[in-house]
Amino acid sequence: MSPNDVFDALILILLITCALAIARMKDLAAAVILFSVYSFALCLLWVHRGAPDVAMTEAAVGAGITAVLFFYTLARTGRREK
Amino acid sequence: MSSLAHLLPLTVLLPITAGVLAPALFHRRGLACWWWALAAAILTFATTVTLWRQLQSGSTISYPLGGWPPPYGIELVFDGLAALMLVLCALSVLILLAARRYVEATVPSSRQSLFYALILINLGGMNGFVAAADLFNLFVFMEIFSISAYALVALARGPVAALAALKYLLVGAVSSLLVLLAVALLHAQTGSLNMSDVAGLLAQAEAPGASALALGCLVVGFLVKAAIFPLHFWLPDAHASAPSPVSALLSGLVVKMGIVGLVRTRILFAEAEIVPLLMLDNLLVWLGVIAILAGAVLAMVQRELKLMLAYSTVANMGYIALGIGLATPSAVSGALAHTVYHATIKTGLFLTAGSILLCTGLSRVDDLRGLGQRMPLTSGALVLGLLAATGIPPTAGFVGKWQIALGALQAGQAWVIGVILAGALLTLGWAIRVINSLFFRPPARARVITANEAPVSMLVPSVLLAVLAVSAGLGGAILLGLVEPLALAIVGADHDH
Amino acid sequence: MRNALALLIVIVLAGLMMAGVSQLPPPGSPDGAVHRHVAAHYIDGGTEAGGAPNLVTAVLLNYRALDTYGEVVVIFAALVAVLAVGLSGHSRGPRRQPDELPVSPVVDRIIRLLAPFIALFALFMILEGHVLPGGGFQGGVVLGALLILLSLVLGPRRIRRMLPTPALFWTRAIAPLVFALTAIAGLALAGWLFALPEPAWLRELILVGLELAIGIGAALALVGFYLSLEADHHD
Amino acid sequence: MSELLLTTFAAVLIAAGCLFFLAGTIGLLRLPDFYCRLHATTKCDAVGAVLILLGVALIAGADTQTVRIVALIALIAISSPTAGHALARAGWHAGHRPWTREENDEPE
Repeated sequence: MSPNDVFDALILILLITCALAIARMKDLAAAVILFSVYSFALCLLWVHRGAPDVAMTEAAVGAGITAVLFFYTLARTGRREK
Repeated sequence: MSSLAHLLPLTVLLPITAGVLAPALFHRRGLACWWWALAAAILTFATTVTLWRQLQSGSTISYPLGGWPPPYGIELVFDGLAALMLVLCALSVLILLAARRYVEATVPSSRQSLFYALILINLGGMNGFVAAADLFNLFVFMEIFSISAYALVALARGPVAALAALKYLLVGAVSSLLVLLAVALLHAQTGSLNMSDVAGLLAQAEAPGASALALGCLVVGFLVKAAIFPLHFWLPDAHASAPSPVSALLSGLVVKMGIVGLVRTRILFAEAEIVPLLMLDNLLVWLGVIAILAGAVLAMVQRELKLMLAYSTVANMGYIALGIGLATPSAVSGALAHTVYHATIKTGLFLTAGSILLCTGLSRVDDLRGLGQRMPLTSGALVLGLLAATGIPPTAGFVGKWQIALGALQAGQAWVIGVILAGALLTLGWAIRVINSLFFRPPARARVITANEAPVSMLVPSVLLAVLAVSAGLGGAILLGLVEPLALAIVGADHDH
Repeated sequence: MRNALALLIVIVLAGLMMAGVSQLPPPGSPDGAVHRHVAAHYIDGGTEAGGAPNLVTAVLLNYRALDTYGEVVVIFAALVAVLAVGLSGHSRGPRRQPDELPVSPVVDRIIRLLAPFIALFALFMILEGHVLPGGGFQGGVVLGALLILLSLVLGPRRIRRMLPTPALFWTRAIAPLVFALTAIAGLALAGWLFALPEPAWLRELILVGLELAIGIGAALALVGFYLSLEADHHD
Repeated sequence: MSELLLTTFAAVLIAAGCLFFLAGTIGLLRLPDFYCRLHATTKCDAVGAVLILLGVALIAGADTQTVRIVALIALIAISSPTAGHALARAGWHAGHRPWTREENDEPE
C-alpha cells in the first residue's frame, strides 16, 4: 500500500464517518456543519485524484453555498429534528 | 440524409428555447405568454408531423449532433418509439389550450410566465427523452422533464401539494440516481454511451455482474418513473393535488416516459445473453397483474374524483407493463397502443375534472351530484372518458386490452385474461358511481346549482378528447398497424422467446 | 425495528453494488474498456478536431454539446422551479427576522478589498477552462459564491441593485440562449446543428463565449436560489 | 549540505504548523465558551497555515510557485482575522456573553 493509497483510504473513512454522523444527527445545524466537513473531505479527494476544477466547485458549492442555503432554511424552520 | 433530418433536434430546441425566453419576454403578461407557449407547442407539433411523414416514407431518421458520427458524438433517432412525440406534442397543445383559464384563476400574474416556461421545458425534455439514442443524453433529458414536473406539482398552493411535490421529488431523484449509476456502469463496461453500440458491446463485456446490476438499476429507476405498482406510492398524491392541466400532463404523458425507458432498456439488453430477459418479463407480468387489481380497487375506495383518476393511472400502467412483459408481438403492440390511447383518455379526463374543479370548487364525487344538468357538456365528456377508461368495446380503451388479452393467449397464460376482465369490471364499478352521482341524483350543493358550463377554451379540449377517446377505438386497426413493426422489433431482437 | 429493516436493506443494496462494481477493471487501468473505445478516439484526434486544447472542454462543448446544453437547461429549469414555487411566499406568520446588525467596518473593507480578486479568479477559471482544468460551470460557481458572500455581508438589497433587474431574466437565460444560437450557427456555417464552424479562431471564440455564458448562467442560478430564500424577496 | 539544512528547516516549520493546528483543535474541544474557542481556532489556524506554507515555500525555492505561496499567506493574513472578527461580533450580537469563573463555578 503506497502512501497515496493510505491518504485515499483515510479520506474515504472520514467520508463514511461523516455520512453516518449526518444521518444520525438530531441537531440539524450540526448536521449541516458536518455536511460541510464531508464536502471538504471530498474536495481533498478530488485534488488528490487530479481534478482541481471539480475540487474548486465542490468547495464553493458543497462547503459554501449549500451550507448558507441550509442555514437560511433552518432559520425558518427550527434547529431540532422532530 | 435528407435535410429534413435537421428538424429532429428542433423538436427539443424549439420548445426549450421558447420556454427559456418566456419569462424574459412576458414577465407579468400571462395572456401573451399563453399565446407564445401555444404557438411554440403547435410549431413543435408541426415539426413532428413532418418528421413522421418522413418516417412513413422511408426508414428511421438519425441525426448526429455536430456532425460527429456515433458513437463519438450524440445521436438522436426518430424511430417508431420516438414517434410517440406526435402524441406528446398534440396532447400538450390541448393541455395548454385548457390551461389558460385555470392558470389565470389560480397562478399569481407574476408567476404565470414561469408556469408556461416549465410546461414548454417539460415538453422539450420528453421529446428529447423519446428520441435519445445515447445513454447519458437519455439521463439528461429525464432530468429536464422530471425537474419541471416536480415544480409544476408544487405550483398548486397548499400543504398537500407541497408534501406531494416533495415526495415526488425525493422518489424521482432516487430513481434518476439509479439510472445515472446504471449509465456509469455500462460506460465502464463498454467505453461507449451510444445505445446501439453499447447493446452490441455488452454481449462480449467482461463483467456480467456489473451488467446485471446496471439492468437492475435501470429497471427499478424506470419502474418508479412509470409508477408500476409497489413503486407507485408517489403518484396519487402528486397527480391529484397538482393543478389540473399539470395532472393531465403528468398522468397522460410524463408517466409514459417510464415505459419508453423500459422498452429502451429491453432493447439495450436484448443481445447481452448474460442477463436473462425472461426474468424481467416475468417480473413485469406479475407487477402488471398486481397493479391492475390494486389500482382498480384503490380507485374504487376513493372519494375524490382526481384521486380516482390517479389510481386508475396506476392500474393502466399495469396493463402496459403486463403487455410488455408478455413479450408476444400482439401483447407488445397492445401495450404500445394502450400507451397512446391511455394518454389520450387520461389527459381528457383530468382536463375535464379540472374544468369541474374550477367551475364549482368541488372535488368529492358525492358533492358533484346533479352536475349533469348544470354542466351537461363537461359532465358528458367526463362520462365518455370514463367509459373509454373501462374499455367497453368500441372505445379506445378496448383495443389495447383486447390485444394484450390475445397476446396472453399466445403466450399460453390464459389466466391473465381473467385479471384483465376483473380490472375492467372494477373500473366499471367506480365509473358507474361517478356517472350515477353526476346524472341520476338531485344536486346537494349550492355551488352545483349555481354552476355554469365551463368556458369554451376548456370545453373544446375536453369534448375533443372525449370524442376521440370513444371513437378512436374504431381506428384501432390503423394504430395497431403502425405499432406492429415496433413491437416486432422489440420482441424479435430477443433470443429467449 | 424500522431502523433494523432499513439497515438490512442498506447492507443488501451495498453488497449488490459492490459485487457488481468489483468485477470492473480498476479505475485508471489502461486496459479498461473505457480507455480503449470512444475515449481513445478523443485522445487521438481530439484536441485539433475538438477545438480546445483542454480535452475535457472539447468533449463537453463539442462532441457532447447536446448533453451540456441539457445540463444548462436543467440548471435553468431548477431556477425557474424555485422562483415559481416561491419559497418566500410559503412561510406563514411573522418571520424570525434577526435585528439588523450593522455591517462591521472591518468586514466591509476586507470584503471590498478581496472581492475584485475573487471575481478575477472566477473569470480566470472560466477562461482558463479553454486550456487547463476549469471552465464555465466551475468559474460560475466561484462567481456565484462571491455574490452570495457579498450579499451576506453587505445585505441582499445591495446585491439586488448590482444585478440588472429589468433584464434579469435575459441574463438568467443567457446560457441556454447562447447554446441555441451556437447550435443554429453550426447549422448555418458547418452544416450540422451544434457543429463548430471551421476557421480555428472562430471556433475558439465560440467556445470562449459559451464558457462565459455558462459561467454567468450558473452564477446567477446560485444567487437566485439564495435570494429566493431571502426574507424580503418578492419577484 | 545547505540543501539538507533547508529541508530540515522546512520540516521544522511544517511540523510547527501542524502543532499549531493540533493546539487549536484541542482548544476548540476543551475550552469553555464560544469566545475562547474562537480565539484558539482562528489564531492557531492562521499561524499554522502560514508556517506550513512557509515550509513549502522553502522546499519550492525561488520559483513562480513561491509567488503564489506568498499571495496565499497574504490572503490568510487578511481573511482569517476578519473571519474571527465577524464571528465574534455575530456571537456578541446573538447574545453570547463571555464565560467567567465566578459565575459558572458557584452553582456546582
